[in-house]
Amino acid sequence: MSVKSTAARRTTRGGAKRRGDEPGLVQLLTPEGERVEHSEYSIDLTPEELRGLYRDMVLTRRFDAEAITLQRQGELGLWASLLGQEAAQIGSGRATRPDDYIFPTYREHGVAWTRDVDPLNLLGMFRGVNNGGWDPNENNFHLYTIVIGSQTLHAAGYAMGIAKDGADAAVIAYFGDGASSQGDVAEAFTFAAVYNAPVVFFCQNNQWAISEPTEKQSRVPIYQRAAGYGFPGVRVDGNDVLAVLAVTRAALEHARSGQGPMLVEAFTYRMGAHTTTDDPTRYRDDDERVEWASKDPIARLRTYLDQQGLADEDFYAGLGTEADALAKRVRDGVRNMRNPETMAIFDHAYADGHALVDEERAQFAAYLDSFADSRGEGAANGSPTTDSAADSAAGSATGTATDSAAGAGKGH
Amino acid sequence: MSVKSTAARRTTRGGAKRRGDEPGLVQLLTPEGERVEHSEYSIDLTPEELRGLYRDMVLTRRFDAEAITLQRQGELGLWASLLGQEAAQIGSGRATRPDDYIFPTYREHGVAWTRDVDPLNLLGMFRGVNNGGWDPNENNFHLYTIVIGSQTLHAAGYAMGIAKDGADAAVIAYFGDGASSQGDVAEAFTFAAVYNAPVVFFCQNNQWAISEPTEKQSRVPIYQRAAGYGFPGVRVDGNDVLAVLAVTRAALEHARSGQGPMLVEAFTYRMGAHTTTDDPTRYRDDDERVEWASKDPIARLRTYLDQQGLADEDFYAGLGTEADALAKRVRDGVRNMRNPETMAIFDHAYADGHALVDEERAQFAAYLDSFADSRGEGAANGSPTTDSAADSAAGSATGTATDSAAGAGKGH
Amino acid sequence: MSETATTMAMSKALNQSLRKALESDPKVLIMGEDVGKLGGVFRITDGLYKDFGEDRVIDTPLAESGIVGTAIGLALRGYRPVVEIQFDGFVFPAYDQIVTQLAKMHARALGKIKLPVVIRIPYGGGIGAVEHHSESPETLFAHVAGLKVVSPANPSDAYWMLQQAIECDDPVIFFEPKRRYWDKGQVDVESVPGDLHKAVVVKQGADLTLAAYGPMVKVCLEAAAAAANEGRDLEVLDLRSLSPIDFDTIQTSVEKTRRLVVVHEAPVFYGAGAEIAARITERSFYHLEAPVLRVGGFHAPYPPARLEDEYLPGLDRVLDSVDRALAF
Amino acid sequence: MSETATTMAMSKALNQSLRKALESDPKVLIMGEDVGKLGGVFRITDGLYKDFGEDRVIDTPLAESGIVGTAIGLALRGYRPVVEIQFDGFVFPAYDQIVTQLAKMHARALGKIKLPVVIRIPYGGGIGAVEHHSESPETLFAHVAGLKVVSPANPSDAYWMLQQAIECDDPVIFFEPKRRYWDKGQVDVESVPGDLHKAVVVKQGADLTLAAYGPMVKVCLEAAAAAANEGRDLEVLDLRSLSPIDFDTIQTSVEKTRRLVVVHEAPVFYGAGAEIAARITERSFYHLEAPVLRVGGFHAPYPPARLEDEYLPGLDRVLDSVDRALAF
Ligand SMILES: Cc1ncc(C[n+]2csc(CCOP(=O)(O)OP(=O)(O)O)c2C)c(N)n1
Ligand SMILES: Cc1ncc(C[n+]2csc(CCOP(=O)(O)OP(=O)(O)O)c2C)c(N)n1
Ligand SMILES: [Mg+2]
Ligand SMILES: [Mg+2]
Repeated sequence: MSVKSTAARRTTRGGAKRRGDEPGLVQLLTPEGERVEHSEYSIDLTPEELRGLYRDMVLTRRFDAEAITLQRQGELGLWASLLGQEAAQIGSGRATRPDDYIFPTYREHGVAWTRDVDPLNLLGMFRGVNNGGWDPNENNFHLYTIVIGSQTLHAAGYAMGIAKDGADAAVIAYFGDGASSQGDVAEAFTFAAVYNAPVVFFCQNNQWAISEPTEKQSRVPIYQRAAGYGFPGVRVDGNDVLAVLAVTRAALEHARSGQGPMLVEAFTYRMGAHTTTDDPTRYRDDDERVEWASKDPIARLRTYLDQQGLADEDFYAGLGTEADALAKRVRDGVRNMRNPETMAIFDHAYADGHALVDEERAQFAAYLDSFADSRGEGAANGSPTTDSAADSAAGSATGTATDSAAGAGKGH
Repeated sequence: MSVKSTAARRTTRGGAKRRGDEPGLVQLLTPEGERVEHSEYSIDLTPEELRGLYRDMVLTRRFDAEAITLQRQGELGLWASLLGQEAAQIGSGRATRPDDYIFPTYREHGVAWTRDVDPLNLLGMFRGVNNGGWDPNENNFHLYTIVIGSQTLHAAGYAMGIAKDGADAAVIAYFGDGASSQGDVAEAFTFAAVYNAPVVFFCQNNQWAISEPTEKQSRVPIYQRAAGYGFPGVRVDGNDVLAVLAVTRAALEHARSGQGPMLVEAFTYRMGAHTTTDDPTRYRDDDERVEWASKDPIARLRTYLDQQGLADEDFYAGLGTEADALAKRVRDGVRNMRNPETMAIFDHAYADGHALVDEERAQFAAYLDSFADSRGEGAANGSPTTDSAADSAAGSATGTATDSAAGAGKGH
Repeated sequence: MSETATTMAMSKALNQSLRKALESDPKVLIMGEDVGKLGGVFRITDGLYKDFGEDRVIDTPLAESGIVGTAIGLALRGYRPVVEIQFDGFVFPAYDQIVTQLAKMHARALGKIKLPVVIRIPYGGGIGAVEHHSESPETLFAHVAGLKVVSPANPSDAYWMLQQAIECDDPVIFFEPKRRYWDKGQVDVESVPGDLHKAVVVKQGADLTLAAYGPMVKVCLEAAAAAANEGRDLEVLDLRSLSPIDFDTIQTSVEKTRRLVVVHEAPVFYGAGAEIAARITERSFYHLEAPVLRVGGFHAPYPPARLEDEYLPGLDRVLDSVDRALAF
Repeated sequence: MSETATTMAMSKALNQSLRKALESDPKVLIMGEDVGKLGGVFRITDGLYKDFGEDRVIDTPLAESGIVGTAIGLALRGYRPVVEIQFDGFVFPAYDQIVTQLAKMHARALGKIKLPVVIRIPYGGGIGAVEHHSESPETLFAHVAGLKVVSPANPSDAYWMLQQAIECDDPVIFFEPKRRYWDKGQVDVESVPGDLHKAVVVKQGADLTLAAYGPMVKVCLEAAAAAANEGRDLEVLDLRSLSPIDFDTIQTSVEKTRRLVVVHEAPVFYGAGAEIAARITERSFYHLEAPVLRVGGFHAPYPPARLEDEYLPGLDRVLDSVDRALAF
């Protein structure tokens, strides 16, 4: 390999260069809603399937919007919006089979939707009533992972287990462009390659890791990293739900058929803030967002549906009603979400018990009981009986941060 | 990028496939001692320079052999032999300038030689009198790093500093094929690429990480990893000192001239055990070693020198004498290496002092002093006066491990 | 103080301290995720990127081991990197580089090289955050020789202790009590600071000593005020440093009050309170009227935000321990 | 015991225990660097690769975070991975996966998934090794909720505690005292083992309690024998488990002997002795005639091999502390 032939070139940033027609970017539906063909990846969907994808994206976006509102209203402590990434998530999620296993980050609300995970389950950790808490095995959808990159190794290990079992399922590990820098992700590539594990590494390159553009993580497109680990990488238009579906299906099939891992980079854009505590005006031009708005994943599918006459007003109206119902269910569900019992602090620290946890639980219970009768002035500030404490905790989870910097601290 | 075009193929193991004429393997001197040309890398050395490289390799090998002997004699606790890797180390080391900075693993005795590091300095940690201890800034040769991969990040950071200073020096980070799996190495690639740092990542692929062949680390050649991080990678015949010198020079020049990092994979072979405690008969065929013996880096240069008439008997005789003298100096030096004073335990834990260290030092000194007079029976076993304790420590550093498994524990 | 002192929040004091360090020593660098244009998720580095540029204020790839590992390399080249770890729970990918390399390299080189690296970590709970954003891992660093570990409790200490940490030739893990970032206090940028590792008596008292650091100093002061209403005169110590610990100051206090309660957010089990209890009991065995008691986190993962007010040691739990200590 | 008991070295006992686990549960896997053909650098997995194949005994890439991270994934798939970390000093690259994921995932899932992963770590000094091969990082794990931490001191415990660790549904950090690998003892593979986390009185005594675990139990027994010559009757406890700690057994002993010395190789500062001293002093305040004393490593990086005999707590340092405790 010669120096010159592989000499690195910095990727060029800026709107004009980032078009779907870049070499290597798989696209089946242009931003203008035009259906195009690709030499390697093709798809043939029924009108019903196409409407299904549209419905998924619309409902996911509506759910996401509702969550943002709930956060503004103080019902959630934080929210990580997927706005703009609906196609990447719905397309890849819909490519999975029930026996596949998904390892998400904290932003895969659309993928969760395709796995029939109750949206309310996703909100618990953002409200602060749990740290996840759904049963991953119910929908083969693992808990959200906040520490960047960690889940890629869990996915590789899970896939090693599938191979050991002789099963033909596959695994998807979601991660971000920022995550691509973590050593754990590189190690996951290595393990998956060496054991030929059936795992698809699915990078949603939304071009930002909080305030850092992708250039801070890599000077070449991320999909190219796979080749150096001995497996294929492909870049797909992440705002094109058809292309994402086709490419992810192929990647999963590649994994299932014993060919080992594959890396899919879905090139997309984070339309909103990193999370509700973030303020992107501090670090990025709004022009960029505006330009990406013209590549909206939902709008382009709608254009296509309309141009092809695949959906009528009834469909859209019905979907609107459904979205409203979903939003209401989420709103009501969150508002009625009960705070955990105080003593839940001690639950599940261990599966098989731990003497110290038992001791601390008993001591704390006795301590709390001591307030049942009297404590005098000392107890004035925030008497820790279960109910009132729960209320004050609720306050703290949503209300204590009074200025923007305080808000910024709530989780990244 | 299509699935098929990048589909991974397992590298084929086994003698016949591992020839220097593999595509992508840079070679300037064949195993048979024949001088060949390469389209990208060339070198033109004076007879004196060629003899110098030969001398470097011979003396390095002799030093290494002496260290093995000293370990067998109980003078060293452990030794990591470089046998077979002389060309990779001398070739790359001789490509450096004094103002370049080197970050070695624990096996770079040949590189140390090219940096004028006193060989005795390298032996301190293997004898157990220190954990390194030379001044890295004296020869721009950092301490040996035992934790696999860590030093690649130090090298990337140091190189970032060079770039900040506007200096035109470069850095070399040595690491092994096994190390290529560590997340730290991947992160070093990322940092070096993103900051365009002048660092050459020099992987000595000696095909083994203790008992694990390179297939346990990667299913494609390691030099290919660089491209996915946006910088060039090249594989060189690691037993060909001319090719290693040429390629490393080019890589350092690439770095110095502001083009950023480069990865060099020197394809070589660990002729000996991993360390003196290792027993390779448990995991590898001796055939492999025998085959690689025919590619010996020193023999091939000797053949070339002889065929070209570039060195005479005087030269070889003189070199023999020099090697004997070196061996004697090393032997005597090691035997006379003093054990550290007991209280050195507390030295250098901190640069600016630490109250607890002071307190513990004083308490321990008082405790040791208490033995000066009397202690009765309790002191019978191993009275900790400085001298006798030092002797018993020496015993433990070299003699307590009585069976092979015990020996195996001394350091990997 | 007075003339040159101004009132500011701890976040601002830290920001000013970093600015001062960047101004006074060209070798000082700021490194971390989002420390550039964004100014860090807590805005501690606000404005520094703008004024000192990307060569001094470095947005890094998202890789904590890489950040600390390259900071070590930069320190070897003569720089003084000040690293920001975004949240307590995200320091662990860098743990190997910190304990295996950063902490030990000076000793490994028999003193011939120095590693003046500061690692700033916003730590502790009380801000209603999601998982990994509220932990108190300080003893995991304090146990490791070669590191110094400090934590300011107020804006003035935040300013000065950070200055001193940056000037120190040893690696310093600098724990910032994130829920105190917005608390205000007087900062005199002209005064001469005391020893970085000295504990301070922040309230004199006769009946019992409360020892705390970082976020819990405020809670202890409040507890002392509440106890005063009950006629109890508590002394409050701000430990400020966890490695080394200023045992002399604690001992002096305890030999006066004869009772000690140590308070921290971190789990009690193997927490800092254990070390303090053990050592002070050894030093002052005959002076103690009660065992040293500890108030802190439980041996369970940090709970979700809705439970943290009950999980975190507050006024009542401190006072309960005071009662228990006084009952001995 | 008797009939079914045989004499074997601890290394052999561990090997037999792993073999037994592989035989009895097809979900048990062995993972690590060089655990395959080589049988591990200490030969603990000797012969297992040959007999169980590469699907059960897995030579991994050289990446500790990857090993533990994929072990987590395998556990999620229903496997019971037993991970070998080659030496104590090499566990830190995996520290993030251990404390952030492995320790917390069960709680994160509100109990809905289990993480039965064992991490075997040969630890401690005394074998004349180079840097990073002699450390005692146990409290860095014991402080973390969600992990269990144990360490056998003899071949029988090595065999049985490893069986129990593998059967446990929680992650267990299993510290093997490498310098005791070659010490022999009776192992009865048919007997019914006691509680994994219970401390054991290995020598009865009346005058003072020595509490230790792993490599130091032997030193304490030797110290007790030496002290007996001086007419001192020491009780020796083998703690066996550091999370949880069996405080009840320690308390019972201390309330009999009224004096306690805790001994470990790990640095005293923030070491296990601190937690034991603090809690036992609280529990048995009125019974103690002397403060709980601690013998252990100094607050300095583990020294080079030629100094380790002086660095490591030996007979004399233990007896010195016994003297000091008895002098109170
Ligand atoms: C190890 C670690 N470091 C830092 C953080 C804080 N953090 C949360 S999200 C984030 C950016 C992630 O960027 P990317 O991987 O691109 O995913 P995205 O948020 O864009 O979906 C950071 C730095 C974290 N969660 N984990
Ligand atoms: C983090 C870490 N894990 C494990 C080890 C133990 N170990 C020492 S050398 C070695 C193999 C290294 O192989 P490679 O990188 O190929 O270098 P080589 O020894 O072949 O030169 C291992 C596993 C270590 N030193 N550090
Ligand atoms: Mg992103
Ligand atoms: Mg190797």
